[in-house]
Amino acid sequence: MTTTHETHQPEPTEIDSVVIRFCGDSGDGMQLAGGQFAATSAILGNDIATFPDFPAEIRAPRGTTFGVSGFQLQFSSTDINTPGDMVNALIAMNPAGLKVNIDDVVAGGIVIANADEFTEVNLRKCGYPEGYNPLEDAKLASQYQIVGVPMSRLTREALEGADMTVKEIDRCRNMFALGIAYWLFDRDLGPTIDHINEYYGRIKNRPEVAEANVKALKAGYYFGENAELFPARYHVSPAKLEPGVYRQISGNQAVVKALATVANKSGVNLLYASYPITPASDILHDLSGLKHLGVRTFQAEDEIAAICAAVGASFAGQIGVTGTSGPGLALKTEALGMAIIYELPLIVIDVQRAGPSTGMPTKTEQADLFQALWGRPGESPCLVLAARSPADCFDTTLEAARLSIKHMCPAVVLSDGYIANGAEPWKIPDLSEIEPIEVSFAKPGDNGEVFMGYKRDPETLARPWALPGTPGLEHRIGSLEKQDLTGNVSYDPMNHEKMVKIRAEKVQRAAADIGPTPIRGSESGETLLLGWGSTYGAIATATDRLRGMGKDVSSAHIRHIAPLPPDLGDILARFDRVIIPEINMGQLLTLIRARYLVDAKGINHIRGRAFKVDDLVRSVLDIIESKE
Amino acid sequence: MTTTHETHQPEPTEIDSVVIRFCGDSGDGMQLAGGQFAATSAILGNDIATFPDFPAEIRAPRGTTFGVSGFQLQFSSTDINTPGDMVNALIAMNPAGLKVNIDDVVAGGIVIANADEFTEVNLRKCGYPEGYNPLEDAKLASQYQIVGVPMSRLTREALEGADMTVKEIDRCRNMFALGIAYWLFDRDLGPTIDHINEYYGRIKNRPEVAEANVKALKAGYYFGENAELFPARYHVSPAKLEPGVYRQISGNQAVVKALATVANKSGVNLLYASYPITPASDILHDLSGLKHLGVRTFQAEDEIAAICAAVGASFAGQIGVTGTSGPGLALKTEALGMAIIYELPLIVIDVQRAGPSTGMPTKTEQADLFQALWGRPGESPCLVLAARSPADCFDTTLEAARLSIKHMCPAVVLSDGYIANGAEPWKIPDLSEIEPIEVSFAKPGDNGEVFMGYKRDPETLARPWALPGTPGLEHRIGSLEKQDLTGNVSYDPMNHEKMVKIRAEKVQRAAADIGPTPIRGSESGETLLLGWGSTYGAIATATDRLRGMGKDVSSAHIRHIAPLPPDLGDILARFDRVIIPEINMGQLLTLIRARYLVDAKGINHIRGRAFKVDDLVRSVLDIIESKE
Amino acid sequence: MTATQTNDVPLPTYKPKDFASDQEVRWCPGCGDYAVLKGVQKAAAKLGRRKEDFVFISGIGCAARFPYYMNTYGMHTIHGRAPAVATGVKLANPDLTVCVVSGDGDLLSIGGNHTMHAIRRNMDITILLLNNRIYGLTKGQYSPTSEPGKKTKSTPLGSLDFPINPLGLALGAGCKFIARTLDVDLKLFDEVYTRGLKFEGCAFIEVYQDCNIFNHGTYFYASQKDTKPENTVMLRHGEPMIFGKNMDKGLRRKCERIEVVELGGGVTEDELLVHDETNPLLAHMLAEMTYPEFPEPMGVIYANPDVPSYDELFAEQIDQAERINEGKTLEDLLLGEKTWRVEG
Amino acid sequence: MTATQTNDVPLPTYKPKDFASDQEVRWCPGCGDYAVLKGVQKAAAKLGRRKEDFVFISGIGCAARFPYYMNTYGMHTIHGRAPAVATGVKLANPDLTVCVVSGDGDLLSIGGNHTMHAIRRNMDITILLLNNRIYGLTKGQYSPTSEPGKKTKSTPLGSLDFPINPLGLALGAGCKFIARTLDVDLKLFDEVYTRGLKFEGCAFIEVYQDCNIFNHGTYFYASQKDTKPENTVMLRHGEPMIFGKNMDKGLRRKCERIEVVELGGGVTEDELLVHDETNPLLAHMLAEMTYPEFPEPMGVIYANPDVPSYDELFAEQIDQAERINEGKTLEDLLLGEKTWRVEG
Ligand SMILES: Cc1ncc(C[n+]2csc(CCOP(=O)(O)OP(=O)(O)O)c2C)c(N)n1
Ligand SMILES: Cc1ncc(C[n+]2csc(CCOP(=O)(O)OP(=O)(O)O)c2C)c(N)n1
Ligand code: SF4
Ligand code: SF4
Ligand SMILES: [Mg+2]
Ligand SMILES: [Mg+2]
Repeated sequence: MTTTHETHQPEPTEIDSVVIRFCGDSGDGMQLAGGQFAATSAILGNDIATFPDFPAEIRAPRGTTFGVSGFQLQFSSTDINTPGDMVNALIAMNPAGLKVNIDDVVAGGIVIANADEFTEVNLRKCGYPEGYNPLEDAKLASQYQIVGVPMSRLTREALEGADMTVKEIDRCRNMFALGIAYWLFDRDLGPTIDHINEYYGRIKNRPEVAEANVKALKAGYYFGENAELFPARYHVSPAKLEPGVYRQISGNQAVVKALATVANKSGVNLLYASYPITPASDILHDLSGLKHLGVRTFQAEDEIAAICAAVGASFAGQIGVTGTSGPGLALKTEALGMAIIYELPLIVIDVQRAGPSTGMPTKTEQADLFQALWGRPGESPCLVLAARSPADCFDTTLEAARLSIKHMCPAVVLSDGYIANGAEPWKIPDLSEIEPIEVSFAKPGDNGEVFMGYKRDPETLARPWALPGTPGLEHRIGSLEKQDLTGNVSYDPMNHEKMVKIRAEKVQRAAADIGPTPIRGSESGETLLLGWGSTYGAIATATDRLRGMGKDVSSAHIRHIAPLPPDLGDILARFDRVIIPEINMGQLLTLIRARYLVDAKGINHIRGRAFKVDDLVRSVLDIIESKE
Repeated sequence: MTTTHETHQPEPTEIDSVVIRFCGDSGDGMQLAGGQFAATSAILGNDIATFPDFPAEIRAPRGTTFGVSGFQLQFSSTDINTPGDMVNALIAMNPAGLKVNIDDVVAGGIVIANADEFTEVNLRKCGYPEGYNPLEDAKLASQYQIVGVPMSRLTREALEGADMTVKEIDRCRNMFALGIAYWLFDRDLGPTIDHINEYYGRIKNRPEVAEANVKALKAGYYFGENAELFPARYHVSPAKLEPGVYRQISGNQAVVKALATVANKSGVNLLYASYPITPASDILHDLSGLKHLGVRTFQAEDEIAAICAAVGASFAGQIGVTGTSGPGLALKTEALGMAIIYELPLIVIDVQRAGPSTGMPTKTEQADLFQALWGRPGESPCLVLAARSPADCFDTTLEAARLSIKHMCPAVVLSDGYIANGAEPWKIPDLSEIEPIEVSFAKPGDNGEVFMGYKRDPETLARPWALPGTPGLEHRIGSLEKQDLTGNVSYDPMNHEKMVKIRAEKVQRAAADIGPTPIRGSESGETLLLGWGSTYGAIATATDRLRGMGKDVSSAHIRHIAPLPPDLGDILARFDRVIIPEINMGQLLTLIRARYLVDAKGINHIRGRAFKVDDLVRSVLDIIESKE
Repeated sequence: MTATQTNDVPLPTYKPKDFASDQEVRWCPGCGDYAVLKGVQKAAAKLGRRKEDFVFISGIGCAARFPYYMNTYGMHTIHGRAPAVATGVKLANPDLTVCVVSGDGDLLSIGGNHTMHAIRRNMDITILLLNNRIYGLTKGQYSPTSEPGKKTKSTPLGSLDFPINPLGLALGAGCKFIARTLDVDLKLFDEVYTRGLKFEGCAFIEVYQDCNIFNHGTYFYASQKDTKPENTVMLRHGEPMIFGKNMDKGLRRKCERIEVVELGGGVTEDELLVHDETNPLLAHMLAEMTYPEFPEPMGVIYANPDVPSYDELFAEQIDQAERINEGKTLEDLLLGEKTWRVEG
Repeated sequence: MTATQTNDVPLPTYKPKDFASDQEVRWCPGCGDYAVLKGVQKAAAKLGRRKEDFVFISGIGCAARFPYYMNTYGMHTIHGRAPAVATGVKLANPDLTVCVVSGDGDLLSIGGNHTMHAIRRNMDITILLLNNRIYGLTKGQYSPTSEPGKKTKSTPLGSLDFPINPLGLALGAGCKFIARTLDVDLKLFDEVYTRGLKFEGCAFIEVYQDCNIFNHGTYFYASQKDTKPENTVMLRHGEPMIFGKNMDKGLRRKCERIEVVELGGGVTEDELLVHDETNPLLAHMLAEMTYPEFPEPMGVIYANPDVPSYDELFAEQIDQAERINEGKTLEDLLLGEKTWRVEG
């Protein structure tokens, strides 16, 4: 339902889109507040994109800058692809939050701070010099609309008499802050009240907590209404999204839904074997609740055991899936090679994070592409696909599974911390419109006839999937080179070369299923921005903005990296200049230059976060103008 | 001493070079016979190149084709670089050996077979059709000079009365065969007799066995002299090698000598931590006997533990080294990333073998280059060097250690099964001419001053190597991203980008130490063959042959792959066409195309063995002619 | 949604050779693995299961070539990972009889962790450890079970590691079925292996295996006609622990330790320890008994069938989940808690 | 050729805070790791070793942040590999005091094999296992020591694995020093940890550690004023095993099992088991005692200092090699057995 808003407030100013960021201590409930704002905005029909950003520590010491947790959201009446570069409204629950985030606020932007927390002690703790309080800084006041609100006190007052400890009462401050934001941006309180009642009231069975949170939320809202601290209110109308039923979805959630869909559409159970690792763990968590949908999960002793169990499951007739992040992918290398020579279906989800080594686990990066493509000893090609956005994780995972099963070839799906945790509206697909995934297990053998485990389908080059328990198909697979057709061990030189080439060709055959690569902008011209993975939002937005500036810039974004789309060479040839923005030192760039010999240039920011559209636009202009 | 040969035989025909291959069952002592022939030829002053080729099984069932063990050797009066394509003389101890190897013999070539083994049973066992005996095949007789010699019987007769079991007596057949070969190619028996006496007589304390072997050797020699079965004898004169003291050396031995030299020249002990794996295990074996030379060895529980122990040793002030082959390198991936972010010296020896996965462990391949360069999650650059020949393993390993210590950056050294086991003459270096490896550990710190663990040398970008036990330098390293200068944990976006770039730049800085790339042929022209690693021999020989045919073909061979030699771009630009032959699907090819945008073409044979020069020449001609 | 085929044809009467594949066996002449292969084929043939319901899974090593020689389903995996792969196979299809066969280097060195975790989870698989106390395939380096001081290619002055006691380690990991046998003792092998296959949980069986090439004779103290009775003790549940060529020696508890006593001359059978397969503490004592101080225990050392296997619990939990979520469909999952409709 | 610096300056008198680095401690408020950090700093300060001679080495996890907070040398490595890195450090410089500190997931799940092999080799390192029975850093999945049936994010219906008993596992791996303590029991920690650091061999110390966020209270049965005396038994070498708030309960052997008895009413102290740190079988019995059936043993469970450490043997072997090869130089190695000269 598109909900319409009803309060008796003066009409808010209509604007196109807003970027709001909630920040505070890890314990301040910022992810919850931000998530509610996002959910409400989505329900109100806006397009949204979110960016949760939290510290590596579970509970970093209160009040420190490294302990700041943030949640950013862009909501819009038009189609958007990123959570935005600069913040229009910042809600800062403490001085550390303000300090870390203030530079991202646009000139003239709104800053609402919990004034009660700006004590001498807290200001020092986050490194402000003695005697300084940013809420009293005239220079800042001239740059931003800074509003200090005594949220702690007001929340306590609002909840006076509640049957809760002071600590519990203080935890409702985030709802008070959210209430103010709801008033300011003219949001409906309904969905959040429903959520609070459902979660605290029903699931946690703490009706008093539910009541307090609702009270705090309303108190914040009414405070906005009455306090006259804010010069204006704003309204962002619903976006013109494609008709349909929508929900919010994060990348990790989309992977989960896709895997359940794979089990459903193939009619074959799926085993997800994994070892926890940030930012992939949530996939394991969510899948572990889906045993009723043909999904089994297994938390292994490490990543090696996880992929090995997945391979075992594939051999025994389930769809083996494993998921991890960079350091775990490194450990899966050897076993992935085994799956490649076994020629079994296998899906490896890699939610990339910033490296090298343990690196910055909670930050994003696109630097596992080489590892996915080439990070194995020997010639060991497999399918590699990358998702471009939270919702796209659904389609990409589904596609990877389809190809992996069709070609009996492992597939790596690349996601990353940015889209794994970020959310956007997702038009829920009609299940009946998703094509079944065809699985045909080999039929019981004729008595006496030797089963040919490596005889191939001439079109897909897939070998038969023959399950233990099937009479007559008894066979052995192994990690030694196999003889063509029989699959027996073979050291024959020409057989080896043949098998190496077949395994490579099998990956290439998957290109037949790749549709034409859509181009944003014009089909040919001066500059093409080529991207993959989570840079999609920034590249698309930058493309539009550059075109708006009259630049002849188009962009293409690929999902398939091994094999590459068959039309890619042609597309590249139609542009004078190719630029490849990546959150790495130029990995797709290397592949594209090698494959097509185009003098593509990279734009490479390796900062543990998504491209800022502004930065990207500027970098593209730099390249264009230096050549013009 | 250049030995001169003295027998009272009719003068043998002088020829330039000969390829001889010994083959038989794994238990037939072919490696020993071949090795002796090689050693003797080397001592006689020939240039030599050897190629041992044995089955994966420890003792494969006797008489089967997959149990055939072979040892090939080229010896020559001119400079040679490969063990040769086609065989001039084949010594076959059984039908299986003949069957597997006969096709490699040149038309008109000599085939000497142990006729006693060509029994009905044995012929069937290796798959010859019933009633067929190749020694009686007229067609074969017209193609080759086939000579059946009842070696078993003659050996038994020669050793009649010896105080040995029949089994032991039969084991001397290889010496009988070797004796025939020595007669045929006019070799001195002396070195082999010395060896037999030393090994069986002194070390094993079995003088009766020594005596029997010498007897069998001489019996074979006299048989050749008397039997008049052979139309002619041949002599290969000494090659004109650079003056100096020489020995034979295999690639694995050269790595061992280099590592001991590193300990010596750096004055720092070295820890080689490894887990056995074919074809790298011999490095561990040989190093384990060098504790008196500052080398320590540790056989770890697996490859992960091995590299981790090496990293620990480097932190504590020894030179950490680990060695393995492809499957093991896969397992070391994650910890190599750790060493990269730690910025400690570390040497990783990878003796490549045919993959993917377990693949063909005893066969060679060059397909771990991608893994070495790019096989890690995150941006994790390290030094990558490759040896071109057995003896070159010495220089390459030494150079890798030097660069690794100088730049505080891990280095991967790529060898492969072909050069690891193959041998060639090595001019023993004068130790006093090898420059010291400078190591300067950080000096004890001033009291109170915080030690800056990531402050760099401005030229090499190396950070200080500060050893536990040093007062005032207490510091913590970790796998999380580090702050510039201090090395503390940092999640700062711009710091991360900076560190990623510094780590990449550090590898590039090593290019300053790379001398000009030598070119075989002309400095510019039509076609350049570019190679790396063990293809050197085949490429060099092919280049000479192509030039001999009047083709404008030159070649260059690089040792440094990360960083690439600074002059490589210029060199490539000076040729119309670049061809990159590799024993893989085109890994250096990908790098070169991406880096220099030259439309290089690959010649890619993935057959578990070195290029045959003939095949390579033909492939080059195909490319040249298709374009002419 | 399970994928296994069922079959109405009655169970064939197998001969051991029905379980031999068409691949030539490639171990060295005289290798102890041959006897084990024979023993496995024999036991499998009379287990009462169909050929196609077996999966043999190995790592890398000489022993690990095993699956190639069984005419069943088989996986020759990578070094050390067989228990992990077996776990996936068994989880995906619990109807299969899954047996891991591999060497001491494979299962205890590189693969020690997977072995330990498969054991502690009590996966219903049988692990056959072919322990030749050496790395065979890589040509003779010492292994984690090699005797201290062993001189090998990688330890020219003798190895320094203290060897692992595989049974002790398995017990430490919480194993519920532990046995030991000898490659050449076909009768004992058959008995122990058949029980292991039938055990519903993780059965760990150590096989003393002779490597004819690189470690010939390591077990002569326990495998030869004259040494076996003196240096091993055959355990039988409920029977006293007697051994010796003349069955004249026994084992007795002395405080918290075990001692060897001579029977007769005042010592009677009644004083001896009586084997109780179900006593974990006794199992620890037995596992710690090593040559030359003690005769080494042979047979089933510990068997506790009262603990459910992981796969059993796994299946139960799936049932439970299906009950709890009765009627919840994939559509429900896709929709989730909160949706909104955008009108056209 | 060794690289360590010696120092003639007399050993300073340290305070615990001299061992605190300048890095802000980032565990959650109330985390049990704080107490352990305090305990370690205190024990290190009075060990009689220089600050610069300590190396603390960890894997990945909350516990594994430990080295950052020690003003000594330290390595925060990768997940599960601390014992392997520590092995390299100790081999390269045996003069260092090397201590591994990490979590249960790190040392027993992904790192189980390295832990086991470091133990069996008897490397002279001290392993502090901060066992909170949960994966803290990754936000609360069950770990190999979690109670069966534990509901966590990855096991919504309860975990199915049978937990590892870390002490039993260490014993199974042949550990020569095993102890258990509690994060909040500073006195016991100090005693046990100091002994561990001084032990010449691999000392394995399990610390019951409370994760305030994801597993708060798991050890309340053993850590609280009222529960501790009832549910733990403090072991002292040579003393009978007595416990209970009123010291009125004891442990007695009954055949090959242990039983809990009430003192008085016919049962006297003399019948009780007396702790003997050197008895491995007793150690097994003790390690197997778990709540609620038994009081859990605390303190030093097993200590056998008579076995040389690996690094000691390693050093000896180097000496031996130097003796045997006296006078053999690098030149000799390069030349080898057979050379020939090519004249100019
Ligand atoms: C990752 C990896 N590391 C090392 C090897 C080399 N390798 C193969 S088998 C083996 C050990 C064999 O010993 P064991 O498991 O005892 O089996 P056995 O040959 O004695 O039967 C080793 C080290 C390998 N194949 N893969
Ligand atoms: C290779 C790899 N796999 C997984 C992870 C993610 N990870 C980090 S710590 C951890 C487990 C932490 O548990 P524990 O060792 O018990 O330490 P605690 O946080 O409880 O102190 C995991 C799974 C990682 N960093 N690296
Ligand atoms: S090397 Fe040893 S274990 Fe391997 S096949 Fe030969 S005898 Fe058997
Ligand atoms: S999550 Fe648990 S173990 Fe980790 S720091 Fe917080 S309280 Fe400690
Ligand atoms: Mg073995
Ligand atoms: Mg933990």
